[in-house]
Amino acid sequence: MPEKKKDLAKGHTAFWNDPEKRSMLYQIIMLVFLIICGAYIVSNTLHNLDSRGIKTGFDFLWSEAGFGINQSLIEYDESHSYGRTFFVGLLNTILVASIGIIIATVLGFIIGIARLSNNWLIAKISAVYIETFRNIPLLLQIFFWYFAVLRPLPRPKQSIEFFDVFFLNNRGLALPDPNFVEGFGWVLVAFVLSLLVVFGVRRWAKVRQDATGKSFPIVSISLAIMLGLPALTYFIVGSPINWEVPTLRGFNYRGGITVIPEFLALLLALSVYTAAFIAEIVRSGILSINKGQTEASLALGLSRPKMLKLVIIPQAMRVIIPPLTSQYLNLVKNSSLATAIGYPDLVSVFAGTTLNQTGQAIEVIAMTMAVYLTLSLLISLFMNWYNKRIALVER
Amino acid sequence: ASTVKSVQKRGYVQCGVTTGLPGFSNPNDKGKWQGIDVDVCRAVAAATLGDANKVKYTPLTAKERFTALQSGEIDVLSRVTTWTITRDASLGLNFTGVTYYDGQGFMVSKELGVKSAKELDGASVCIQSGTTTELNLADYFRQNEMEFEPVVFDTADQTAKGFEAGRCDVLTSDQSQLYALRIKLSKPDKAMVLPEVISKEPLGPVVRQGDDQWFNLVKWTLFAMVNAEELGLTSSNIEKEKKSKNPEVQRFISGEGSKSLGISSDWAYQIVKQVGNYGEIFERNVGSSSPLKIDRGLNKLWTKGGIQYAPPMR
Amino acid sequence: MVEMRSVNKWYGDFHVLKDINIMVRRGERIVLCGPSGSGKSTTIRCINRLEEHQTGDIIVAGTPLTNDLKNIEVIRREVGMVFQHFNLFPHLTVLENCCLAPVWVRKMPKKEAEEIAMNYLQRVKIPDQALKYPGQLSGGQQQRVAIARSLCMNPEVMLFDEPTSALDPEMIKEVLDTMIELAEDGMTMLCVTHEMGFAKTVANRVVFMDGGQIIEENNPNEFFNNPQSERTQLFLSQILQH
Amino acid sequence: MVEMRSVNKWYGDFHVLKDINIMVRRGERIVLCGPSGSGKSTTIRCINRLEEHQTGDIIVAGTPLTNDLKNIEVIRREVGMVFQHFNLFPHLTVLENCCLAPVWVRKMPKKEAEEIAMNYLQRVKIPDQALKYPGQLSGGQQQRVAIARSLCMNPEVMLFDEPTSALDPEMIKEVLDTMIELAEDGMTMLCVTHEMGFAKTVANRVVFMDGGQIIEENNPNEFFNNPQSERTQLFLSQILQH
Amino acid sequence: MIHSDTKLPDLPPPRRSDGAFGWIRANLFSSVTNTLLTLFAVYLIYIGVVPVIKWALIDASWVGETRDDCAVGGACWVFIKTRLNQFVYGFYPEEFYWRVNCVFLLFASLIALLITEKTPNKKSIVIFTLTAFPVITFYLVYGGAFGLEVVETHKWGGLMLTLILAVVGIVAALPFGILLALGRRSTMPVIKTFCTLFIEIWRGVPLITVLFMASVMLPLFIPEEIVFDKLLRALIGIVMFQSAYMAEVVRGGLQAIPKGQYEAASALGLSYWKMMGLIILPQALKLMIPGIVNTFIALFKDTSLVLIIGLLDLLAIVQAGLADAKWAGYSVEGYVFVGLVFWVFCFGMSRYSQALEKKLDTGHKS
Ligand SMILES: Nc1ncnc2c1ncn2[C@@H]1O[C@H](COP(=O)(O)OP(=O)(O)OP(=O)(O)O)[C@@H](O)[C@H]1O
Ligand SMILES: Nc1ncnc2c1ncn2[C@@H]1O[C@H](COP(=O)(O)OP(=O)(O)OP(=O)(O)O)[C@@H](O)[C@H]1O
Ligand SMILES: [Mg+2]
Ligand SMILES: [Mg+2]
Repeated sequence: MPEKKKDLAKGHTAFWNDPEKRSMLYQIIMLVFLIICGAYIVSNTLHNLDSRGIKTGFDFLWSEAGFGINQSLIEYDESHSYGRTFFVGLLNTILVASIGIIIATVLGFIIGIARLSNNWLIAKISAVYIETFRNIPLLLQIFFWYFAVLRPLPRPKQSIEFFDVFFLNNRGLALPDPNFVEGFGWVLVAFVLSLLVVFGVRRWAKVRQDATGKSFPIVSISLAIMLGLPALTYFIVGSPINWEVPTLRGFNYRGGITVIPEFLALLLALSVYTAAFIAEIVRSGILSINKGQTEASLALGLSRPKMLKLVIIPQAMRVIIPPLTSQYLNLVKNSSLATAIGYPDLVSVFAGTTLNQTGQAIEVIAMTMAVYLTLSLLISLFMNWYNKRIALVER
Repeated sequence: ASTVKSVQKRGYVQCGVTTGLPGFSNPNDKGKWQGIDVDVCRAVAAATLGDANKVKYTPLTAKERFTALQSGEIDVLSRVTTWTITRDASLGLNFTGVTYYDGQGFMVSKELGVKSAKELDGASVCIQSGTTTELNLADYFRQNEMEFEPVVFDTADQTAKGFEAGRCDVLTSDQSQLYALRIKLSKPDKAMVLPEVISKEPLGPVVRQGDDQWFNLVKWTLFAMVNAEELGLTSSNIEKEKKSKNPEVQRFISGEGSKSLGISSDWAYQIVKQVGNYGEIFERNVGSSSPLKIDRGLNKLWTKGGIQYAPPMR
Repeated sequence: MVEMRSVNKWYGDFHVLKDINIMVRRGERIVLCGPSGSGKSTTIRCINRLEEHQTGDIIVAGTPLTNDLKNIEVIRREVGMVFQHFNLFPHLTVLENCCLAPVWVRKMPKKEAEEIAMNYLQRVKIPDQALKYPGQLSGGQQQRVAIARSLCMNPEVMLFDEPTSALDPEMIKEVLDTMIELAEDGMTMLCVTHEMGFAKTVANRVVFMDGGQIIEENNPNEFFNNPQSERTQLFLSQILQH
Repeated sequence: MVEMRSVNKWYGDFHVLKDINIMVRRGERIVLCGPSGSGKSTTIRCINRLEEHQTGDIIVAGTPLTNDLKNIEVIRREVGMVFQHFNLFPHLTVLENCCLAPVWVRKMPKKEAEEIAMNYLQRVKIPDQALKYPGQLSGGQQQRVAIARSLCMNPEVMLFDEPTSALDPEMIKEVLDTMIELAEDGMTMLCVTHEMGFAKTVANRVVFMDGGQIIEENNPNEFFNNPQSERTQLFLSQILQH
Repeated sequence: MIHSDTKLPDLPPPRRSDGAFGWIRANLFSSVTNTLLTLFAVYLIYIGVVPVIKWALIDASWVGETRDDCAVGGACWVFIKTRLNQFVYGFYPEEFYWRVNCVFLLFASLIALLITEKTPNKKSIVIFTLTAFPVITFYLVYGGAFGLEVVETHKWGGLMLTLILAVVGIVAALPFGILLALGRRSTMPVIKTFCTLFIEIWRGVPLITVLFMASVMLPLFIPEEIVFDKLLRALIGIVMFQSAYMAEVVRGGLQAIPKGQYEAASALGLSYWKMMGLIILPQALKLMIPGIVNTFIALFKDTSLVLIIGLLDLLAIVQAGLADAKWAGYSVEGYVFVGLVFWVFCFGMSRYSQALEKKLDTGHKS
């Protein structure tokens, strides 16, 4: 370490003209200002809460909610607590957001690449897709999809059936629900075993390709093993799953799992909307890659799909990831528009019904915002980590 | 701070209403608000400011309404709100009275062939979020050991649209609202309201706790309207009745209690003159002279077999 | 090996290549030179269809270059190309750069491809850099990797488009040396360059282009010492002044 | 005019300037040279506080350079600086570039500032470009504008940081000519440059730096013909080879 | 050997011997996959576009006053036509439409002036747009001065409200955004932390919760005596939210300014604020315009969320119109209309920003 003697003529410097002291002063002023503002808001709020006799605190989380929710990933009925409605809503938000992210990404990449296709029609259709969905408010699209999904679907009595076990109607898509009984363990074992086998086969195929250059239909064989082995066991053990097939009783299909139309509509709207943005990001990412890379790949004889896969996309990812991250964040935040069509997400269930029944706006909104902040933070962290990883490969 | 004072200083009453429910609060083609709840607001304005038009309406969804009142965004919430103990006791709110005695019912499509709510096992039910109906519904089905799927919407409109689109078999809400929503359907005749009433739904205006003067003012605005009907005072005859010898009418017109309420002494007169008595309001908005054609039922005066009853003004 | 017969090409309305006739026989080494914008790059880029010509025939290793994708594929496999700006793939190591095409285009076993790659890297004298990324190499080293990468496909012809013009003087030499070695091994080469020393050393013929046409074509000796056309003389006087 | 007394500076742990002592008297012209990374830029950037030094004293026109913002302001007003990359303000015309500081720092009326600016533009021989934007000028013209811009503040000292190294050869001359004229008019100058011709012509003294230290300081004659230190000799031999 | 010492003539390019057919072959059927893709695309167009055109144009009804004038099976644009005024002006009193029209006109001409290349004196127009124009707009639309009658904000609605929300949102967010961005780049830890936190928090929460807070919770945080208009509160929410996004745009612009500009400015003796105001921001703002336009597009679309807090923007007022029993069942027309209006605005703006980006791109290289 160099020995750092702080410099000369300190005594002469007027306090106001010393940049360090000056910045200290600014910061103190800022801090004081913030504290005063904070205190002012807090005292006003406390006074207002008090003078209006509004209850505060988080006790309400443990009292009975008393209202129903039509989609819950965890067990829930009216007798559960408000605290549980929080988790029901949270999980529903996470469900729609995570599936939405996956679909939007896949769709966005396909369309972004199609936008650059040398098939004129495909390129134009992609452009129209992008320009249409990007420039219309999401809320409107959600309404659109909701009614577009609902309108053509029949009432439960006239459901569209597939194989007598799937039923599609305007109450949603009813699927069989697996109930596991004794002996199912073997199927699980078989599944794990098939995974191991697949792993082995892949290793072997890679070694073989490296050695002989012959490629091996890995994907189809793996799929066959992964599905076949457990299925075989399943029948050998004697069908240890009781499929609870939904049946029409009264007004609706009961039993089984139902995917509600609100979910479908929201999911469609979110993915279609976000995919338009992702497509643009992918396109500009690909275009940002130096033309020389394309030429070099072509000169080496790579075909267009291989060039995209091996040369262009890996490099474009570096440009794509940061804006892609903010699209993911937008999608998560936009999922809160669920409330417009009554999909029971966090905002609808917790910041909606629960807030209204308990009247504790500050607590509820604070919790809700904290959730979104946390989700945003987690996504950012993950994407930054991923970006670092691919950036490292690049260097 | 005194709400009466600040309303007078401001020059208008801030009134929370629905986002659109015919008969109760609904903007017409021209954006002018109409309905029972709206007339209550107008009456409050007539009493406080002497001009029924000095009201600023804030359309609120069911979810927003209490927060809006608590926060002071509105002075009075007149928005088909059911009086319950939790709301009265723990939300920091005070119910001022009952403008409409209602009960929760069900509307179904006639095609279903359902005649009673007891047949609704397994039905999907459209419902507006953040209402007592949401809670009653759960109770009712639990009590009758039936299952249901709640389909929750933000506004009455959306609920009706969901019902119409076939998203649910049943729409549940207060009976009055069912009638109001029914006329909004594109084919109102295809839907019917089931006979069962599964709850008590006394609807009335709400104010914040902690300002008794304002509380009294709104409360007595309601009573004045009921009393006016009892006394036979209407918007058309009150001018004449100013000269009436009836001491009760005299007390009414001379505005008993105006001092302590902090308002001008012709407050009751202004209410009736500009807005009308309870009966007029009812008939005009939801009764026989409206598209809803709801029977007065429980909302008749106590003298006529109903339970609308106001304390005397003396 | 490569034959261009009255090839014409337009960019929009701009006539870039006018009636180009070039014949490269197996093992021949042709140097293409001419002032900037004369269409040299365009000419050799037409050969492996990085640009499309409009009229005339191009035949490479017996395969005519048509719109047929199959033919284009065959030709690209037989023709290696080295660019001015190297165009290495920055996200792959040097070895991966070299193996990419053999593995994915020639469907070669990876092992074998790597062996071949190391072999060529040895030949361009940078076997020790095999596991580095292109960004970590100097320009001269990168260009040598680019040459090795092309050689790995075992091409019949190599095209060079000003391979040394983006390099610092010290590095030019190492790349030229590599190219000279390649020429000595009998590789068929078509080379755009302004390195007249190189032309003199290895070229069988020098082709001079200007304004999109071939002005003069001769063996290096004649070309440099006894240029026929005025334009060639002018060009040479400018070049040699340096 | 400018005095640096045992100035030391660190970037983090890296000791860039080691005990620098330079004395520039009024009217003197000093040239600073040395290999890349030797700390020349850092030295002159310390003088007008674009970098902060950690120990030692810098005194400019009688004002000590301390943390005191008033002093820094005074010094910056008295010191003009010309950068390698001109750093003209691209959104302002040449004239506006020149008037900006006089108007906003010296609070001069706009009319007067423009007169002065035109005067200096005349002196650097580009009065006719006054209403153009920097982007429309050649590099040499831009650098002359940059000089005029500094002169408009009527500085006591001018600092130059390799003013010609980003220019094409033809343009170097026009800038050097401008600088020589300035020197002849008696401007105090401290100049980082590798133009040894310039140093020989105008410098009173040449200061040679390496590794953050001053190695040698002498009049140009002695410096070029009779360098004392080995490192200077090495450096000069490299420079003069060009 | 000399090939030809004379310069060959420049010939015109050959006409494509195969004409349109050749183009189709090259662009649509150049390979098997390409052909399949083309067929797929044609199928998509067939199932997607044909019915829409039939519904929206061929079978549609355009004239009339009531729903009886509408044919079944086609779109009923009569509904839109009869309510168009409401969709544009909300419940703004009819006799004062001219006031809003004046603002529209002024706004349109300012925009036209600003986006045309050759407008002289652009700087003063920008300043006018950012300062005087909002004041004029306020007094024209709201009234309360110069003998204009006050029109309460709750009567505002429709497209007019949408535009007001978006324009005010973006204009007011700009200065805050600049301050926040400068703060985030500051070396003072307290200020830097505060700005970073502020930006990240606002960017991390959904706009509808922000609007909810602004519309019904804000009064909880301030003394009872202070009352804000509901619209104003929604605007405060939007501006806070937007300034966080704007700050990021500004930061991007600031980062694009080379360090030399800062150094040259300080070397000339300019103080921090003068340097920012005279040198850095003018350059950065130019670079930021595409970013600002993009933010504006996002905001413009997001204004539709005010529907959730009961303001009658374009989408909300159309929905309110749909609730009218007289017109029940024409929701598709309503939504399509709203979608189209939003689309036209957003598409226009995004085209503008793309063109600008391209221009800046080339402008930088030269
Ligand atoms: N994509 C293009 N579109 C239009 N004109 C082009 C295109 N590419 C090249 N040109 C023009 O075609 C002419 C020939 O270009 P080419 O690159 O073949 O020249 P060159 O002889 O290789 O020159 P250099 O020595 O500068 O590389 C030039 O005038 C150039 O401007
Ligand atoms: N901001 C900085 N942080 C850390 N080190 C720096 C910084 N700026 C410069 N240096 C280092 O300080 C040393 C001196 O830099 P300086 O720019 O003064 O050299 P120079 O003599 O002007 O060289 P050149 O001739 O290349 O301009 C160099 O080693 C450089 O890498
Ligand atoms: Mg070329
Ligand atoms: Mg330097």
